[in-house]
Amino acid sequence: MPALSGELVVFTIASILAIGFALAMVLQKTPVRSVLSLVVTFFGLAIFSIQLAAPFIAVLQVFVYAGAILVLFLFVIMLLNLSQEATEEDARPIQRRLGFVAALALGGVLSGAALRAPMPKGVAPAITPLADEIPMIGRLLFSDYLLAFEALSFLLLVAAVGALLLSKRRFE
Amino acid sequence: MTGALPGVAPMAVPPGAYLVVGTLLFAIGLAGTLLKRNALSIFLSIELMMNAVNLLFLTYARMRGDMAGQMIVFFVIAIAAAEASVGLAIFVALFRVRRTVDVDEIALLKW
Amino acid sequence: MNQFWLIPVLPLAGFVVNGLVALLAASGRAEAERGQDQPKARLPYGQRLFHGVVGVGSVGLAAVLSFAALVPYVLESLKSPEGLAPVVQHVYTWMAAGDYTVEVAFRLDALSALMLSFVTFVGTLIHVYSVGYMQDEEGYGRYFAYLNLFMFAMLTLVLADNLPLLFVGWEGVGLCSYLLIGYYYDKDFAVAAGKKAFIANRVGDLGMVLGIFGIFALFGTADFSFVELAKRAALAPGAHISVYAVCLLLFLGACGKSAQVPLYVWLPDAMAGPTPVSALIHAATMVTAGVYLVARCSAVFVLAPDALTLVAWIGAGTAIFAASIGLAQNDIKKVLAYSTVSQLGYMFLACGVGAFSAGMFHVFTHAFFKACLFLGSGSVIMSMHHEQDMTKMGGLSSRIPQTFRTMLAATLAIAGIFPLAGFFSKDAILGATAASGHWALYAVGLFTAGLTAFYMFRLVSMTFFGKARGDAHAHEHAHESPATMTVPLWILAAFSIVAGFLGVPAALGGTDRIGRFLEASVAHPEIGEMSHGVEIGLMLVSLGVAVTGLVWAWRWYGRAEGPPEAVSAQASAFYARTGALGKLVADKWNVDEGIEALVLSPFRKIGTFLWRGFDSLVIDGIANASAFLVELAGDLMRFFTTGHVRNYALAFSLGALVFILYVWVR
Amino acid sequence: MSPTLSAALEGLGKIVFIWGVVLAAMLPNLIWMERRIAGLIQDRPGPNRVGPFGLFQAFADVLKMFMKEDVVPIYADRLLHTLAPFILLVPSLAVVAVVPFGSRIPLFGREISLVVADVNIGILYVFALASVGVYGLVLAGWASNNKFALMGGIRSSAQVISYELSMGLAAIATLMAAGSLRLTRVVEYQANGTFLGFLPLWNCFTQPLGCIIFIIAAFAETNRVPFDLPEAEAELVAGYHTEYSGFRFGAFFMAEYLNLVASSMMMTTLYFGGWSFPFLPHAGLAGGLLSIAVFFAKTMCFIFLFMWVRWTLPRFRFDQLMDIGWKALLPLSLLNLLWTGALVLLKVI
Repeated sequence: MPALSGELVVFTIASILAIGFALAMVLQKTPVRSVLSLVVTFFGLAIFSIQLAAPFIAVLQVFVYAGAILVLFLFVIMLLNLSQEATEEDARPIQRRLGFVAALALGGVLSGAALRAPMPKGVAPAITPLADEIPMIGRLLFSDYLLAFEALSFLLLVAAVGALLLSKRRFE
Repeated sequence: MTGALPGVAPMAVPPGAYLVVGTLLFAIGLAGTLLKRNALSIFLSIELMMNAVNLLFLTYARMRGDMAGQMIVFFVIAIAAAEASVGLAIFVALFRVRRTVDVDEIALLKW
Repeated sequence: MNQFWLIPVLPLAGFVVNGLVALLAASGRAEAERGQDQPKARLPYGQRLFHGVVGVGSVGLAAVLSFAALVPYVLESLKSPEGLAPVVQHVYTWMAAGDYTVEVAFRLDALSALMLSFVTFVGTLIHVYSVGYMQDEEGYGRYFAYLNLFMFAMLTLVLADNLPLLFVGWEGVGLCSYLLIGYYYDKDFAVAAGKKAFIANRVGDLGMVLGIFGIFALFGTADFSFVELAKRAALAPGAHISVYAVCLLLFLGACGKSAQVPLYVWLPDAMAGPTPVSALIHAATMVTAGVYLVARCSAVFVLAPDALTLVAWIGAGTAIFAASIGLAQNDIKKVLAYSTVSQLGYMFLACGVGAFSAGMFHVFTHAFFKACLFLGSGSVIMSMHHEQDMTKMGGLSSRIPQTFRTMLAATLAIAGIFPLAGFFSKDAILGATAASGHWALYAVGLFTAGLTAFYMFRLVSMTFFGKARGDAHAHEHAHESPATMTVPLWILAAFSIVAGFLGVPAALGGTDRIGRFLEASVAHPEIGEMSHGVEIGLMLVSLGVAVTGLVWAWRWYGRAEGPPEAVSAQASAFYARTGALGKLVADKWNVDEGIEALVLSPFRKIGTFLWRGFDSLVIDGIANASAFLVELAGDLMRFFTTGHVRNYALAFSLGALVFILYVWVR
Repeated sequence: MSPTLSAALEGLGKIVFIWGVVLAAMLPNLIWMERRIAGLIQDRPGPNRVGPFGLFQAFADVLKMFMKEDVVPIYADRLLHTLAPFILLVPSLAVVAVVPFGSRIPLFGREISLVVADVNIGILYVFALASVGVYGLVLAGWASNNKFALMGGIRSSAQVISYELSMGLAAIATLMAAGSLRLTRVVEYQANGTFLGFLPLWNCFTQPLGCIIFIIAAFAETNRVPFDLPEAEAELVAGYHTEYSGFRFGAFFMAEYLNLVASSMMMTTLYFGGWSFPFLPHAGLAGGLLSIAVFFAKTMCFIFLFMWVRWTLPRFRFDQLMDIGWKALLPLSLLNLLWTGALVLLKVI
């Protein structure tokens, strides 16, 4: 058993937050509240990221996910004025039961698999000193991952154009 | 936490704990995807699943002392942004036509 | 002058210029005439002048160059008793495969010099003739482009130093032949005739290609150096092919190109092209390529006497067969076409009995008088406003006297009347046949000579003598052709008369210069000796046969006259006198029908079977069955295809679950 | 004193100092200041009764708000309605933590860096928090269950997302110049060096375009005039805080001024050399204290600019706002990026 350290405490709190609000996200009937729950979950995930020596990713997660994507969700939800989920009975109750079972089973199987996978023994090798992480990411992006990076920029451009076209009202 | 270099220090939290939290979040997201009927909620659940996977990537990157995991997460986040913008635009367009985003009412895959 | 690679390149340049200008002009014209009902057939004078100058100029220049090259060569060659060594000029390496290279190389030796002389000369004359003959045609530029391309290919064929390059020219002339036969591409029969020529030639070309491979297998090279090897009978060690087979394959190629039985069927139909084309390609030059090939490979043929005998019999058979068909044709060009086939048969007969130089001599003389005849017929046709049926002609001698006189000279030449060109060359063949001891072949040749005289004089009689039949109006308006047409006629007629003096045999006090000249290039196996007395006797006999034929034709047709109603009587005169055999002859021995019945119809039946039986039932059955299976599967899958995205997601995750479990358990 | 304890004490001291200054010293005075400036511009006295020059007016206002009834509409989402103002408060307060408000001062034998948290991802951290701040407005708008409030919320979300982009792209140019995301590095870079031989190497001189874009975007991010469409009293009553009153309305009020302070601090830090000033020393105790003074003086200048603009310019229409954001600022910020890149590449800066 690892010693009870500050890091472990932070981890525990963050995981309770993340899982709790993730559950809340699913159980909420109101889309806006779902989004807000997810925001909290993402903050928990950002804390994990910092703990896993990835502060850049943590900030990115908050910046992009919480700050942009979920705000976009909120915007759309409010634009469409969606308040409540449909209440009438599911046409196929089997979907509900099977879906529940599948999610449960997949979660169990995956955690089992993750836990049973061989763990590295001893101290994990250092990634990099914290101060050098961002230049390193920059260098990697423009060397080893250059192709992916360029493809990504193209994808973003296409997505922007696509989103614009899709949401444009067509005047006939 | 200034001054602490988490990358150098041994992991105080066993990596398995991160993995379990990640898979649990994934399962919750999956449940949401399968059980929700509002398209936007389903979309949110998918985002949760992606982030759960991101957590796994980061954990493995930390375990292996390798930057590749972080790079993948970087790309996943960027792609998620693209996906969200297009997906939401689709929902907006869909809503204009059908006045609903209940996926059971827009069973357009069967025609 | 030894830069003779320029000789084929000049017409090629002419082709490029003419072709491009014609294309541009045609597209421009199409633009200008959009919306007009009647496209103007005749090109503007400027364009015609341009195409004429480029077309005639390029070929004429090539002719000048070739004579500048070959005259010194010939003179030099005649002085030395052994003849000159060939002059070979390498242009560049075409392909290199291991040790073996194929060069683009041109060769001037006795054989190619002879071919070169009349190809460029007659070619130039026919180009000049075409300037007048084609003046009303819309495709004037296209015509000259094709004709120049043909000259390029023919000169490549003639000058090539190896069989692959020769084959390039061989296929090139075939292509141009096809293009020019189908010149009137808006007429079905011309298109069909073009295709027929193309396909018949493919059959021969298959043999040709295999023959080239065979030569390579036999001698290890396809350069014409193999001729020297063949003279020493130096076969490559380990050649797995018999000389006999190679000779037969090459001869198959020659048969295709030179229209021998059984591949001759395309040549008469080839008359669908413009008449100068018939004169140049289908009489004077291209069709003699087969003879040239056999003469070129004569040393190889000598190694396989059985093959030579076959060549002789095919030649003789073709000669009499085609001549017999020619007897009853009413289309003026058809008569000449069958005559060409028949004369080509003579040439192969000469080659077959070993008198290759006699065969080439006949090629040479034939080029002049047959070109003259064709051009003359073109002049007649033009004056009769594109009427080709001889039964509707008659009495034209006074209307178009120049054409009449030149054609008469050429007719006498082809009939073998002393001392015109045909007499010497034909008699060289008949003499050699007799000397070789093949008396049956001699008899066939002699009889054919009589037939030749008959059908040729029949042609002249029906066209020029008697009174006008057919359309009186057309007859009245018949007019002599322009100078661009008559001048070539006169020149060709003159050569028809004098060309024979190049080969006056020893028996008549000559020295057979052409024979000696060709000795350096072609094989000359021992044929057998005849005393001069016997030779002169044989000449008198053949002369007598020819005169008999002439007189007979005069008696049947010479005074045939009468009003238009007499046309049918005129046409049926032949049947009336020859009965069932005549009918058969007039129907061209039903060869086309026979080919239809024996070759094409079975093919069609097989094709129909494959279509109805195999394709429709088996292939379509398989396709339909798989479609049915897919439909069945689709019906099955429809149950799962709810259209609800959540169902799919569920199925997807269940599948993932199963997959992960499988990976884990395994 | 053990190093850990002294470090903890140092951190605590800095936290107390900066938030004390911001919350206790600046905020109340800002309210007074704004009203006085409004008076100045509109040619009237402004508040001048409570205390000397009306300085205590702010306390009177706050007292009034606390006394008022705290109304929550009956169909509102009670939880979110309560939460929204505080969600808005947190990011601005957190931003202050990474701003270097002075150089270093030697104190008690320690060299103290005058920043609460010198994180290596400083600029990103600021933007991450700024982007989260919008939740307060959006939720306030949505939770009120009022169509004007909702409109305000929708407007603010669209507006903030749009301008965040240009703002971020402009700020990226500054970190390109400094070669670090660390805000202390950005300030030190500007403090040490000259541009064209006579100007301080402040980013406002090297990239004037980026500076202007950042300032405009900051106006939009803080929902200040001329970008105050989410409240737009002429169209939406009071926008997102239509249904707020009393204490919670006061929280919104406070948040607005906090945002003002935070934005001004960021402008100072990123573009105007932070705590540095030409010819003024910033080493040693005296220099350190002087640098603090310089920093807050600059910040106050920008706060004044905000107020000056507020009482001078009219409001944009929403389509104009979107046009400016997407069609003008975004391309211009890319241009600025190119410009700065060229400068860096040519070693001019």
